[in-house]
Amino acid sequence: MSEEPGTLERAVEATLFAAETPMGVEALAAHLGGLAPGDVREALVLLEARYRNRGIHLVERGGRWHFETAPDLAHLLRREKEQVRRLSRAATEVLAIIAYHEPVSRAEIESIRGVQTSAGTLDVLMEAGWVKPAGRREVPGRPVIYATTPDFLDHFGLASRRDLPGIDELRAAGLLDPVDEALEAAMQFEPDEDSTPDDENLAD
Amino acid sequence: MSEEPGTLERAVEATLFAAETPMGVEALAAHLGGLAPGDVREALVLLEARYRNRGIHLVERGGRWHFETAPDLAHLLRREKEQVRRLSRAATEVLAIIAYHEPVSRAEIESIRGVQTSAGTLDVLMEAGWVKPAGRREVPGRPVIYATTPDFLDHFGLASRRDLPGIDELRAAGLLDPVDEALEAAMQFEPDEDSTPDDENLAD
Amino acid sequence: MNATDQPFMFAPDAGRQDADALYLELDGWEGPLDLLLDLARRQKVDLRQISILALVDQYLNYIERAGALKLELAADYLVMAAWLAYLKSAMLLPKAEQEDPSPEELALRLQLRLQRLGAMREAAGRLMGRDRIGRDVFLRGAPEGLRTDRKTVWRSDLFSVIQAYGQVKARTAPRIYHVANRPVMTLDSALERVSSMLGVTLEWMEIRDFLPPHASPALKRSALASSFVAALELTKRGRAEIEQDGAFAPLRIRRLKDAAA
Repeated sequence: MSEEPGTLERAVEATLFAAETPMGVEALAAHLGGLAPGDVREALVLLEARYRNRGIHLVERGGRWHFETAPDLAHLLRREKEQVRRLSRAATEVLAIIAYHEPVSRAEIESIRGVQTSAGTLDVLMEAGWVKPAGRREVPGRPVIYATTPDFLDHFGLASRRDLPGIDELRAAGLLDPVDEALEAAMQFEPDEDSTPDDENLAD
Repeated sequence: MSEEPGTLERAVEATLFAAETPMGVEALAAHLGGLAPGDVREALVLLEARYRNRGIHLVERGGRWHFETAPDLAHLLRREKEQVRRLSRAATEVLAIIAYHEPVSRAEIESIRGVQTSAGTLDVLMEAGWVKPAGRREVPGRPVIYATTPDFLDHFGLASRRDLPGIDELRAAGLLDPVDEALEAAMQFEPDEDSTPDDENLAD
Repeated sequence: MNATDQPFMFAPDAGRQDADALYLELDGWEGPLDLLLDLARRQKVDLRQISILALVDQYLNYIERAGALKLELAADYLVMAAWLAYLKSAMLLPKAEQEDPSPEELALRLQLRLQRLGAMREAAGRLMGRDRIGRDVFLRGAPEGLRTDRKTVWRSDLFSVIQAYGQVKARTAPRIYHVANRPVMTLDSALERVSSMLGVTLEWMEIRDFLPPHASPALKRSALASSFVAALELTKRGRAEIEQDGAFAPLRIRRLKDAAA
């Protein structure tokens, strides 16, 4: 600040800094011992210019003045810390079932998986933005049905759901072979899952 | 502000302006996305100079930085309601003794003041956030010892405890040494003499 | 007046002209040491140069005149008064009769304590006089505040999804169980075989001798197990006996003499 600020300018600056609410010209003039509003206005204009390139701006809203963070730095006020986590086995399975069968209700997902699905699993998929509720099935109880989102296609690099390999392709790739128990153990099944296969099979 | 401020300078400025509590260099660097502390320190030095003549100052207190109004404008800004708690004489003396002698036990405070310290006095200082227990002295009875806090430095505008008014002179004059040590020095103590003269009468 | 060379001589009546001002209740002091410090300050000299003897007199004089003291509050002050009276008399005695610690030492100790208390009282004053937040300097009235939101970003990949689906399908697919047709020697045929072979001789026979000589290893294992069970069964029926010298030693069987084949 090469140029020395005037006394009034400094006083206005400090007063607005310490103020708990924005202040109008009259209020400032009164607070500073009954100054002429014109002088205060002049100081405000000077200050406004001084702060124009700074990280803080002096702004007027509805005749009242206050300091605020420069708009281009607003992101500094609310920082997001991202924590990347890999989707759990259970969540991946539920996601896969929704992707292949959508729209499906929770009961249908459970029936396909053969195990109960904890409430948190669907929440995680919705938090990730890959799954969304898609209305209700018009059957008794009107259960919520779920479907994948455009973000799901994005994240997994799919143009459409039709790009998902079909059952025959899965079989050809050996992905339908019974899972070796040792392998299954190595993949670390979630502890709350007990593999109790169910004969009912909606996928077929 | 003729000279254009740099990006980092603006970011540090906006962050400290928006912060509700003072921030250290490390905290600033982390908030700004893992910058080098050295760069942040450089920006702080620049900013401190920029604001030196303004109505607002950037100050360092105990390694943490914050903006505050310029001290010479105090008369303009004092509110009708006193925001600062008036401390009793006992409390101010106890605070000074803790600040200049820290860490110090209650018995040591009492031996300097020559009176018992009422329970409320230390409470008031701890409630104000200026004093905190700082462990125990490893002597018989293991008394709690007290020290000042970063908020104490903040409140009294001290960059560090070295800035306590007159602390160097007091130390040089031996006035921060215990009476026994000073007495020993003054009397050119003979080693065979009883080194614990009875001073209980005075300590009452 | 400079009392440096004669620390214990009577000082002029420093306190007396202010005696009326001093004539207050003791609430105004933070204990006897505080009152002493106040009196010492009235000598208007450096604390290192005060006359202890004068100070003692001022203190005793003050206590004497402060007649209407609250007794419980006064106790500390009276104890101090008694001690100071003792100190004064010791200081006035000839050196030779002085005890240990010497009155000089006691006086010096008192002086040192007053200096320290004085230093802290002054420091407290200077501390309180600094530019204090909320009184002289002010923080921003309405800071926006900084917030850090923690957000979890989930990661997965297409292969994991497809693989998971494959595993769900594989896990829940209807299963057909095939039981392989393995070569076995049933217990019945073993019984028949062992009892007919035992009928041939009364000698001990090793159990391995009962096994079909050209059988496959799998059938041999089954035959061994079945033959063993058959031998046990025959023994139970009293038609044969079994002996073995030790664990894993050859197992031998023979027909009992009186048993009918």
